[in-house]
Amino acid sequence: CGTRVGKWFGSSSKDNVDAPAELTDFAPSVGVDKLWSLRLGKGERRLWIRQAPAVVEGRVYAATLQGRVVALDLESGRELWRSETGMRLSGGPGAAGGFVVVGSLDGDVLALDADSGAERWRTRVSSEVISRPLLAHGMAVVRSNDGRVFGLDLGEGARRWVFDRGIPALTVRGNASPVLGQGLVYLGYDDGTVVALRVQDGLRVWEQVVAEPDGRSELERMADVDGDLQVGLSEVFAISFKGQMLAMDAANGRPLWTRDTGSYAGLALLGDRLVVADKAGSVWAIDRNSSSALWRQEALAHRWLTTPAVQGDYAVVGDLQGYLHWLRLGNGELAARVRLGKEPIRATPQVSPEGILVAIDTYGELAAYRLGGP
Amino acid sequence: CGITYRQPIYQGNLLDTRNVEQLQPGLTKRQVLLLLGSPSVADPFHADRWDYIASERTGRAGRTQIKNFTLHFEGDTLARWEGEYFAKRDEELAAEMRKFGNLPRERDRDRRRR
Amino acid sequence: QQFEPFTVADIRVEGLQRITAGTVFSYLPVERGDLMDRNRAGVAIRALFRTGFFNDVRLDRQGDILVITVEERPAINKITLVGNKDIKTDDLMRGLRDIGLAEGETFDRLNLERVTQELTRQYNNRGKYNVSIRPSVTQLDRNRVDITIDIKEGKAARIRHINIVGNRNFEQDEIRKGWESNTSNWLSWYRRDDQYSREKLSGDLEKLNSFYLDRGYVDFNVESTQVSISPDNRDMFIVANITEGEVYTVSSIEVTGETILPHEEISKLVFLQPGMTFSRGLIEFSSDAIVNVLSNIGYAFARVTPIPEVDRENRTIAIRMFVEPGQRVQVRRIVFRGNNRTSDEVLRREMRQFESSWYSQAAIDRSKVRLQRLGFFETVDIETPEVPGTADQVDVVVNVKERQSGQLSFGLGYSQLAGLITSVQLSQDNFLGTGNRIAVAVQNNAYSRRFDFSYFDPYFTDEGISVGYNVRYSEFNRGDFNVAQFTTDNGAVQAVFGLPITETDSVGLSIGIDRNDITTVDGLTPPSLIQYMVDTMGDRARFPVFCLADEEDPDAPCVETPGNNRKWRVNAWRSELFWSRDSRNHFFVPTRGTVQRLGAEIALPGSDLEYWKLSYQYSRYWPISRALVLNTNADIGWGRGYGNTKGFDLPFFENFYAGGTRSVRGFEDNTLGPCEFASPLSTRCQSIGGSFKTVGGVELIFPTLFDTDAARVSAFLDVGNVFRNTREFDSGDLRASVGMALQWQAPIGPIIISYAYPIRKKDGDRLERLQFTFGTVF
Amino acid sequence: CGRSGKRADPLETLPVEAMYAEGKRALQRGNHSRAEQYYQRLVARFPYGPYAEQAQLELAYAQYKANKPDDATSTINRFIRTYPTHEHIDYAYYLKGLINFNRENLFLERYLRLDTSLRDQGAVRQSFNDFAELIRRFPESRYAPDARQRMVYLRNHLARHELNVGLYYLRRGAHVAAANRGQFIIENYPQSGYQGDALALMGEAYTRLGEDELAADTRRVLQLNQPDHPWLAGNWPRERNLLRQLNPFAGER
Repeated sequence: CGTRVGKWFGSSSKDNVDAPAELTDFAPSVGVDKLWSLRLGKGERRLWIRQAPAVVEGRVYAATLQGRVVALDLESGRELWRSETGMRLSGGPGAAGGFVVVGSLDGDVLALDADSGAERWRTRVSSEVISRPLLAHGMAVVRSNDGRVFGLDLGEGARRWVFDRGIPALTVRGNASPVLGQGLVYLGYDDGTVVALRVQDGLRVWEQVVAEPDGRSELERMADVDGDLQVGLSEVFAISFKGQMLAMDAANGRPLWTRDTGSYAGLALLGDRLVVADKAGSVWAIDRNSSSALWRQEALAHRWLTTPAVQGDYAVVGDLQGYLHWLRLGNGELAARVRLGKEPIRATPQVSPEGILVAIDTYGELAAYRLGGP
Repeated sequence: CGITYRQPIYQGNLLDTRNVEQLQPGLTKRQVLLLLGSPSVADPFHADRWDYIASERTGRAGRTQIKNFTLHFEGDTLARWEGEYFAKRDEELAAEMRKFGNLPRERDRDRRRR
Repeated sequence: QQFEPFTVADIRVEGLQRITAGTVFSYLPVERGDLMDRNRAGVAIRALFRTGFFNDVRLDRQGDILVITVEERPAINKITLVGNKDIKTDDLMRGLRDIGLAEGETFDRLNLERVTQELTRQYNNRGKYNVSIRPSVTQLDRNRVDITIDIKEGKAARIRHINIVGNRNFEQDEIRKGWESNTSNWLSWYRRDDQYSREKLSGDLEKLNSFYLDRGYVDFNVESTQVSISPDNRDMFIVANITEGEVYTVSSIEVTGETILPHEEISKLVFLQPGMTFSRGLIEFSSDAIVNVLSNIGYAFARVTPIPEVDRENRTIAIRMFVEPGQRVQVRRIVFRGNNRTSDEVLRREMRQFESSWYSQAAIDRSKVRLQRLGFFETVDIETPEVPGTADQVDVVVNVKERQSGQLSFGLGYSQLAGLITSVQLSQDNFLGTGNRIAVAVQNNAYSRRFDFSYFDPYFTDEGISVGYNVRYSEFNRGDFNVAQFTTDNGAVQAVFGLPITETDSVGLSIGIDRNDITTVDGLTPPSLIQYMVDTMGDRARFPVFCLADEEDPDAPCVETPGNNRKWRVNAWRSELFWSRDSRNHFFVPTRGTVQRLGAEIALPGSDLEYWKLSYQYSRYWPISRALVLNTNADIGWGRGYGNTKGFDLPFFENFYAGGTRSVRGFEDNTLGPCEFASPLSTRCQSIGGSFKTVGGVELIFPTLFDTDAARVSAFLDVGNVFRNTREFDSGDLRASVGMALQWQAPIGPIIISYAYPIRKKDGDRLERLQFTFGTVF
Repeated sequence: CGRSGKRADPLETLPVEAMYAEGKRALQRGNHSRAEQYYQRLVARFPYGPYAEQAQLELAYAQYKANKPDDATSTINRFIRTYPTHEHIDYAYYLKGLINFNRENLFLERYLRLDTSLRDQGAVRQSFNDFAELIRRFPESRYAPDARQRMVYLRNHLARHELNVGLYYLRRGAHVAAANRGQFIIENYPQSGYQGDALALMGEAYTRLGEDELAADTRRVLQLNQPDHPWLAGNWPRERNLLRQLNPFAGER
């Protein structure tokens, strides 16, 4: 790919940013077929909200800042319904149990019927919603940018509980979406801690620091846990921007192991290993029990990789030039590379149980891929 | 000549009748200071005497009106006082000063300090 | 290392290199014969550390001798800064010197740490979060070090997203009007408003508060604000979450406390009345008005505190304005600082506040305006510190920063009008700091010679009666001045007197005598001008006389044939009565006030040509917003003959002209108005001006440029023309043009560059879009 | 990192004695900026030994002569802090006073015949305090007598400033202000040569204020201190000569 690296990067040495690694050609060891692709609104551009579509029961639900919510058939990409909300939709959508819930930059929370797209209820929260609402146990757990988490009744949207926690003066842009465990909701916070709440009443069950927010300047003190958490049977895995990765006991938050790897993005979990792309752009696979590194792929250094997704035997990451990369879960080797568009991909690719991967870039280009034969 | 503009020249203190009436012999210098404020003239060679001299030249005539109000002390306590002082005419002075006009107060500095 | 106390017989210092033993002894709180114990040792060590010369100090004992071993800190040999662009090297060096890091100083490793932090903080404040600062210390011989600080500034983080959440009743752009922080836009390269800084944001949040509190939202509250930065440190995101609350109306508002002036008079100053929507702005406006009135008559520390009582049910608010006048204050002394060249009296005579008098805020504010209006100072700041030891006395300290208030140009002055002027021009508004104005000009070039001396003393008497005089001799060939072809040799002596009649107005009288030799050239000078001279002063002999020899008869006397020049000598003694008002608040960059001058000039009876001239100049400055100032101006002139030139218009050499940089821009200088051909053959229609001039204009002045207040950019609309006389006035003939102008008070003199596009013009007008004057032209 | 290519710069290579000699010669020949350059590099390259101390002192003198009052003051302050017991330390305090003493006064007074007591008195006051400190610390220093003399001149300078302002207010009719300015001179500049004028100023102000008793007492004090003062004979203060005012080049003195 050309020497021009992304539209806005001037000569990188002048502005202190390490130049992204050049991509070298290679013989792909797996075929990737594009099922369909389409343009969805103007995309998030430089808002860094990492807004991804929801892939649930053979459908893709997506929301745009221009106010449209759309449902597409996963296989064909055919549009099932669309709804113009007129809101600057930045959070989610989260889809489950016949509901699609989205949040907006103006603090609105809107619930639509999953089949018809008709509005079920709408309410307001105290700040902009830039993470994916979690629908579980008859509740819609919506997190707003000011550190608050709202427990809304999924049926009519009434506010059941609010959990509030302060956040530091300067943080990394982005909020970790709430993740469901056994009756608990786990949230990564901007001051480097993971909080576990009870779904029914928002009671804080435990809280565990992943990375201490210490350092001389505000910039050095940033320890956000913004990337996606991963919840196993009895463990919760989180990674902080400052440079620590932590496995915790799901029930009481006791640390199991820690590791010096930092990332703004989140974790992927499959079988015995976790996959993560760290700040420097190298992709690691880490054994979930012993925290030792199984392999490390450095060919994508400084390409601002997304949180990895797992498709079949491969880990998939998007990068700043719109490329999707497939890495073999076994040894981390580059297996395939496809270009979605020319603009950066920041949202985590979503993979359906049937193995169809859906990715979107920051200019609204949406596409679905399926792994072909070996 | 009458048409030349003469800027108003004020000198000395503005004594308040209510305070002057509270003067009584035996007051200490500190108590007098609280009532009338610092005297405009405290002559170095007359430590036992405070002069509240006030003068005023307004209008075009250019005549200066002078009023001397003198306090005499024995040691630190007030003995007697005599002379006259300009009667209270705050409204008139306020009107006169309004002709000069005021500059807007620095807004941000005040607020940030509060 | 414990040691029992002992008396010190002798003291020995080891490890000294640069510092002398004497120096150590002078700082050491211990002498021979003192009792030395544990805490005295601690005190001694701390004292030596505080000198900053030593890295390490140890006290030992050898018998009764106190041995002090010190390790001197190295001295700094050379400091080099690499890679700094945004902050200049000498600014950084000064910053380092303040922290104690300078060549020749002792080097302390702790300082280096503080330097890195300080520089990072300075760059972070400029939004450069990617900065990397790596100081390196290289050891040299003789316990010296070289320090190199390698700075990589990186790109400044730009604000990409500002979001106000919870605004139901107003749109975001309306709320964010006037904010200093903004998302990147096409003006950001100039205003740098997309560069994040904490001060700017806190200022903007204060504006957000005022926006709502000024519209009645008493319960308005900024719940929380979040500032976040993208992982690559390049984009900033600001989110402010607010709760508007409800609109409150004023149920009652009354003034309480000691109001000194009658209660009704003070209550009149409250602009907020029951029933109106609550507005903090109006509350502050009212309390300022009350504080002003009180501080104008001595109460310098007056304070007005609004005490609200909120009734949440029916959303009303009752306010008590509690007035505390405080002590009546006297001004003891007035001191001026910074007037290195200007004499104390020049400043003191502008003061309206006197020493040993009661304090008046209005007098002090008026004095500041008068000092600014002198044009001698860049800045005038007045402080009123309390006099220590007294409760009711303050001093007035006036800090001024002097400005180069004169222009001294030798030899070179250029204006398109006069071509290259070789001239010596000295004009000094504050000559030798005496406040008097001196202007001397010796000038000669292609078409004119000129000598001009003028002196003006604004305070001939202490009350402000001004006296001035000027002497002028000049020879002008008006032809090359875009004006009709004739030459005037003019000598004049004039005296001027001015008399203030109010704080801002003054009237004046000038008397003077002058002689004007007018020379016309038949065939070159328009006939109507020659006719005017003939009709009013009779004909004159033609000259020069040629004597043409007759070729055929060489010895016959030559035939005299007169040339075509004629000359008239016009003696006059004239006087002018004028009234002027100047209430501008600043000399160079006024934002408020008017300046106008009405003059009636008359060539007194007995002059060769008797005529009168009326002139009125008007210019008013309106502050539109914090940065924009609108100026409206007009220049009207009218004159006629009387007595021996009754029935005639103004003599042509006294005519008004229009067009050019000082009147209607976009047209060549002096080319507007009636014109006439010198002879049927000539091609150029010579403009002869007129006796009735109407010029006006509107100018929008933009915020100051190049952050000096001496440069201003403005957009203007000029309208105007000159007419033979009032009868021939026709508004259809008025010319107009719009354009932009740059006015810069350069050290060598004012430079005015304007580009104008004529929008109302007639064919035959001589257009000139780009015009400039450089250096003062008299 | 030697500078190859360019001829070795003498400032960086000369030994300490040669550096000092070069600086001294430049100073004596009056080339102050060259002297400043050499002394500065000497102090930086050889911060130890007698040369460094002497160079630092002469550096301050060179900067003073090169009319860089601010640099000279910071250099001399550093010298006093680093070598408080130097044998010429009294000269250092004396030089500190000189720097402010000559800050642009001479040029204005001698060439333009302007009265510098009419202008900002900041430098004058600073110089007065510096000389006072010299006399307090080193009463027997050989610079003390000259310092005392300069202090007398400076005190008169400050007193004349007060008197000028007082006379202005007397002329304007602000008599109370005039009297207080007179009193300020008497209380703050007792040894200045303007005691007589100050008393006359107060006396005249009291007279015009109708305070006859105060005026009489002041007259008596003046009678004792300066019997020949013109006010006693009734012709003080002198009327301003209006014609002289019309001539702009008449100067103020």
